Amino acid sequence: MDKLIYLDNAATTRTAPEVVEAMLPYFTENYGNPSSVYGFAAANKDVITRQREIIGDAIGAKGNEIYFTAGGSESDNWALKATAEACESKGKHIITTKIEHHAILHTCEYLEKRGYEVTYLDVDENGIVKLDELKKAIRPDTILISVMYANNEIGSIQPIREIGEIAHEHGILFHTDAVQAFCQIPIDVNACHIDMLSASGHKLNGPKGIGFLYIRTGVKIRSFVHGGAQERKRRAGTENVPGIVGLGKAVERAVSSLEERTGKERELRDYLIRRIENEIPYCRLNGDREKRLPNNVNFSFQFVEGESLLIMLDMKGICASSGSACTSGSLDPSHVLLAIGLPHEIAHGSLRMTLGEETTKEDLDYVVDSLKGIVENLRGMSPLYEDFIKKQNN
Amino acid sequence: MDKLIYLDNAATTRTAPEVVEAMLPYFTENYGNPSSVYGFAAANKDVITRQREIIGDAIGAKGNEIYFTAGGSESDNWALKATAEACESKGKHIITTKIEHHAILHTCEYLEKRGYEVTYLDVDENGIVKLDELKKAIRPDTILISVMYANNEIGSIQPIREIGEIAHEHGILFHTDAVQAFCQIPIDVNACHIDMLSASGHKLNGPKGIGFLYIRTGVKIRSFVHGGAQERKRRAGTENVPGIVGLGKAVERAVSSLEERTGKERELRDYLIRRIENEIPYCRLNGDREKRLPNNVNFSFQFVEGESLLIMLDMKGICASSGSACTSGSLDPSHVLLAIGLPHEIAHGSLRMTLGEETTKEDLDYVVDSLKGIVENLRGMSPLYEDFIKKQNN
Amino acid sequence: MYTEKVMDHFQHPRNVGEIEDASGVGTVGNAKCGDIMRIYLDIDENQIIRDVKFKTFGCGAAVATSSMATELVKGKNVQDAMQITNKAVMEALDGLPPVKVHCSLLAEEAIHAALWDYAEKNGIKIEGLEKPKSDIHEGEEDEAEEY
Amino acid sequence: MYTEKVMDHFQHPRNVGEIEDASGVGTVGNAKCGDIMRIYLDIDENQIIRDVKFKTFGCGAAVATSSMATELVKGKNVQDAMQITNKAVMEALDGLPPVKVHCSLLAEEAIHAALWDYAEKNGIKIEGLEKPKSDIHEGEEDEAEEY
Ligand SMILES: Cc1ncc(COP(=O)(O)O)c(C=O)c1O
Ligand SMILES: Cc1ncc(COP(=O)(O)O)c(C=O)c1O
Repeated sequence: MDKLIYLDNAATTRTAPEVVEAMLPYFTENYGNPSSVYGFAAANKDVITRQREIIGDAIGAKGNEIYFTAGGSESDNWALKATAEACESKGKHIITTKIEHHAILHTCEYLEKRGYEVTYLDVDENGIVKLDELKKAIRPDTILISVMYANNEIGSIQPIREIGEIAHEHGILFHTDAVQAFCQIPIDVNACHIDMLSASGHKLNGPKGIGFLYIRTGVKIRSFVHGGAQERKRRAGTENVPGIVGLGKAVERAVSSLEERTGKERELRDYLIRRIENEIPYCRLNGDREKRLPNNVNFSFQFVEGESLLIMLDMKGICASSGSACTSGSLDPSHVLLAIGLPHEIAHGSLRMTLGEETTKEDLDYVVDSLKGIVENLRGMSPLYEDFIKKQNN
Repeated sequence: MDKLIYLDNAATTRTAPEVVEAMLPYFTENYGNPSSVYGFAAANKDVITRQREIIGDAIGAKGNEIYFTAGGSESDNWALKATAEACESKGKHIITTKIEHHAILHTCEYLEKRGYEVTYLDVDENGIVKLDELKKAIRPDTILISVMYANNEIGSIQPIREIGEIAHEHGILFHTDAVQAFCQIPIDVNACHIDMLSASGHKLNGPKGIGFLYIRTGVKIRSFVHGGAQERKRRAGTENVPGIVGLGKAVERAVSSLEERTGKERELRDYLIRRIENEIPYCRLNGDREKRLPNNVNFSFQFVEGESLLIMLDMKGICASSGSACTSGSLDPSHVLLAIGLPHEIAHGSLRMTLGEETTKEDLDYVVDSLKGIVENLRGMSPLYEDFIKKQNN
Repeated sequence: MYTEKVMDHFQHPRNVGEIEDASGVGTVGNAKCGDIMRIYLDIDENQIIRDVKFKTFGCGAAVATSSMATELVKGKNVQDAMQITNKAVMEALDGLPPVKVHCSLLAEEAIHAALWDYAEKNGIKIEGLEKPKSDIHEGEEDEAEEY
Repeated sequence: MYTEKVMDHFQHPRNVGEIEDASGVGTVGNAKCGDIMRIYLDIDENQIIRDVKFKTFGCGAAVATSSMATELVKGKNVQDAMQITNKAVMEALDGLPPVKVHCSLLAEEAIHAALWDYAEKNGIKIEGLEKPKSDIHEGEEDEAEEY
């Protein structure tokens, strides 16, 4: 394939060459185990500490509140399962939302099987959690509130500061899955009363297989991976030094470019939204128009099925997704689109395009032009469209 | 530091340049999420499948029995915790040994707190599990036997085939932590009736932050990380594609060089043992002389403390370890050395040197020469040695 | 994930369209599961399928199996068309990913539904043909392993 | 992990050795925990520490703190030597890693034990000096956070 327009940055991103560059020495030269005594390897301990500080700075946390994991899913599992265990004497009720990533939802289902009760909050038609419902859901035995910072499918940004305040007032731990939000919007764990925060390297031009969980000092949470004394005894396993260095570098890059990069993305995002709304009939923007990740565009095209759309786009060199990357292969339409009230057939016809730092206006012009033809073509073979037109003509 | 003689390959290894080479395209070029629909990314699914097959082949397993994890510790945690959960209706008794890695031991302690019972088998003075004790420990409610393939500190290789047969006869699941053995000695999961096997990439000149758990088809084990449908729904999280490719490459390399490489290592190992035994008084080889990893040398030097020894060696450019890398910083002497019956002060004076593919005879000559001086020097300032000499002179 | 044949039939679907005053029309599937197939048959007095058209809302496999199914039945008589199973469609496409097998079942079912419509309209009985289920997914089990 | 000062004292320990017929000898620590320190004092009739030697079995920090402690007490009178705390030893070494703080306590204790021995032998009493615990680690708590 010659042309490649990558609009799936919410699924994963290209690792930036500078990030790879930064990692390289830690494979073949400074490969020592940071737990070792001799200087050659022990130096890696300091290297890791430095990355912790870079990352802590990015969210207003201290370096020693950052615990490295293998990615967002592990961070989410850790936050939920280990908090549940640590707090079980206080209660067994957890509050989350209907639009969380599966790493949260399936972990909650698991906890339900283990005797916990979970309240899944509804969202409004723009995919925003309703604060009054949250307040109503709180019970004396509520031990944890977990609400994602921003949604991975429709990009809606949640009222995290308000949620944090509510949690704080009630003395309930607050976790947020910031896998999509981190390095896309500024985050301050103190202002938002966040006790735990999950993030993943590969969503921000960092490497795959590395992420972190922020744990506020004083939060009592168990280990998830037991063993060696790494990560202040909270997460065992020889440190993934190159991965950690790559993550640190990626965060450093992303933080320094945040304003400019997301400013540009927001402009391109709105340009894409405008052109699609103007030029393709029977479409619907999913997610909140304002409280939206700078790089997220999500549309439903009536009478058209998402996977067909994706394959057709692929044939034009355009990479996009329909719902979450993780759910492809599944028959069910996205739980997020259903949660915002879309009927099934509309939910099936959704297209997510997530811009990246390399996306240009020319790319998007090409995308819109291609998309127009493809949607028309697919509607031409859609029995739903046939019925719709016939009904209109009657 | 100019000279660097790296004799800590059991702690971690240098990632081979070919391995890094193989990984590189997956950072900046083929960076797609394997779960995505479009060809650019979906191709990575096949790439992963290929690595699974390479790895499966290395242990006589099928590719789809290999599940990627973030490393040995996660694999161990998964195998134990998720088996415990899946089998809790059958029973809550687990058998392991006193010389396991902390990733097993601390997980067992965790399970004990959650209501499981664990039997920790003794080993003989060479660090080999006693089969008759194993047989005696089996109860009707025993659900899992977990015995490491080879020990990380003293290199002793366990009678895995016999243990597998015993487990199999009793219909008990058998897990082995092969983090040290994998790619050092040939492994056949079928001949040994192994149901689950843990391994870690960075111990075999592969990258850090990647490992796998082999799970025999049909073994019912829960997920450890819940979320997306990756790894046949058993381990969520966007796949660490570069890591997986690096692991595959490392295994391919290690398997093809196994015989020659370990033959050479064995020779060098025995040369090093011989010279130390001949030239340094009051020393003791720890671990079995025959049933021993090809690259492991572990000595106790009486009247000398391990950390001092390590720092002195470090100053000569020699990297080694005293007990397990993970336990450094701890005051307790290695649980493995205590388990083989060493008194505390002898256990404190242990030195592990683990050879690698790049180790030469010249390196070892330099090491022995340095070691002789260092041990002499440290003994010169040891009150224990002073007492010993005075006693002898009386 | 798809074979070349599937991709070919998806990119260049055969027999897309409608037939006015068709001898039989069948629509199966449902929007909830994301696939709906409609088959139009033009059957002559010798019970030969003279022409066939389809419209499909669904994934790549749904489109490709519809297209292949129309190719397989075209020119056959009604009894021979009955023999065309989802297996035959899959084989003709060089296979489908396991999660997409239901699409081939849907194609088989769509043909049957159109034949049933034809049979009803003409008051004839076709050997082995049963009344189509209104929803192809009805009664199907979730095959996904759950851990 | 160690400061330059610690490394210097570890690599070039001051006052290693024994003193025959020392005025006082103290041995503290135990092999279980991996560190034993022995201090020899040569004290003159004016209670001035004329010479001091040590032997240590232990980690880098144990050797360095012993070495530094001997430097600090040498030439001092017995009362001034009593004022030398583990803090002073640590400060003189530009600090120790948290897990190694116990080594500095051990050094303080070793000096005290040698002074006690001297006091006992000579039937005198040193202000503020208590009988040394036989095991420095006795009563110490495991500070490691457990999760
Ligand atoms: C026997 C054994 N098991 C488990 C582990 C843990 O592996 P990792 O550090 O890659 O998680 C190690 C190495 O540290 C080991 O030697
Ligand atoms: C919101 C959210 N949470 C969690 C995850 C899981 O992250 P990872 O795949 O890195 O484990 C993702 C991405 O897939 C995500 O978008």
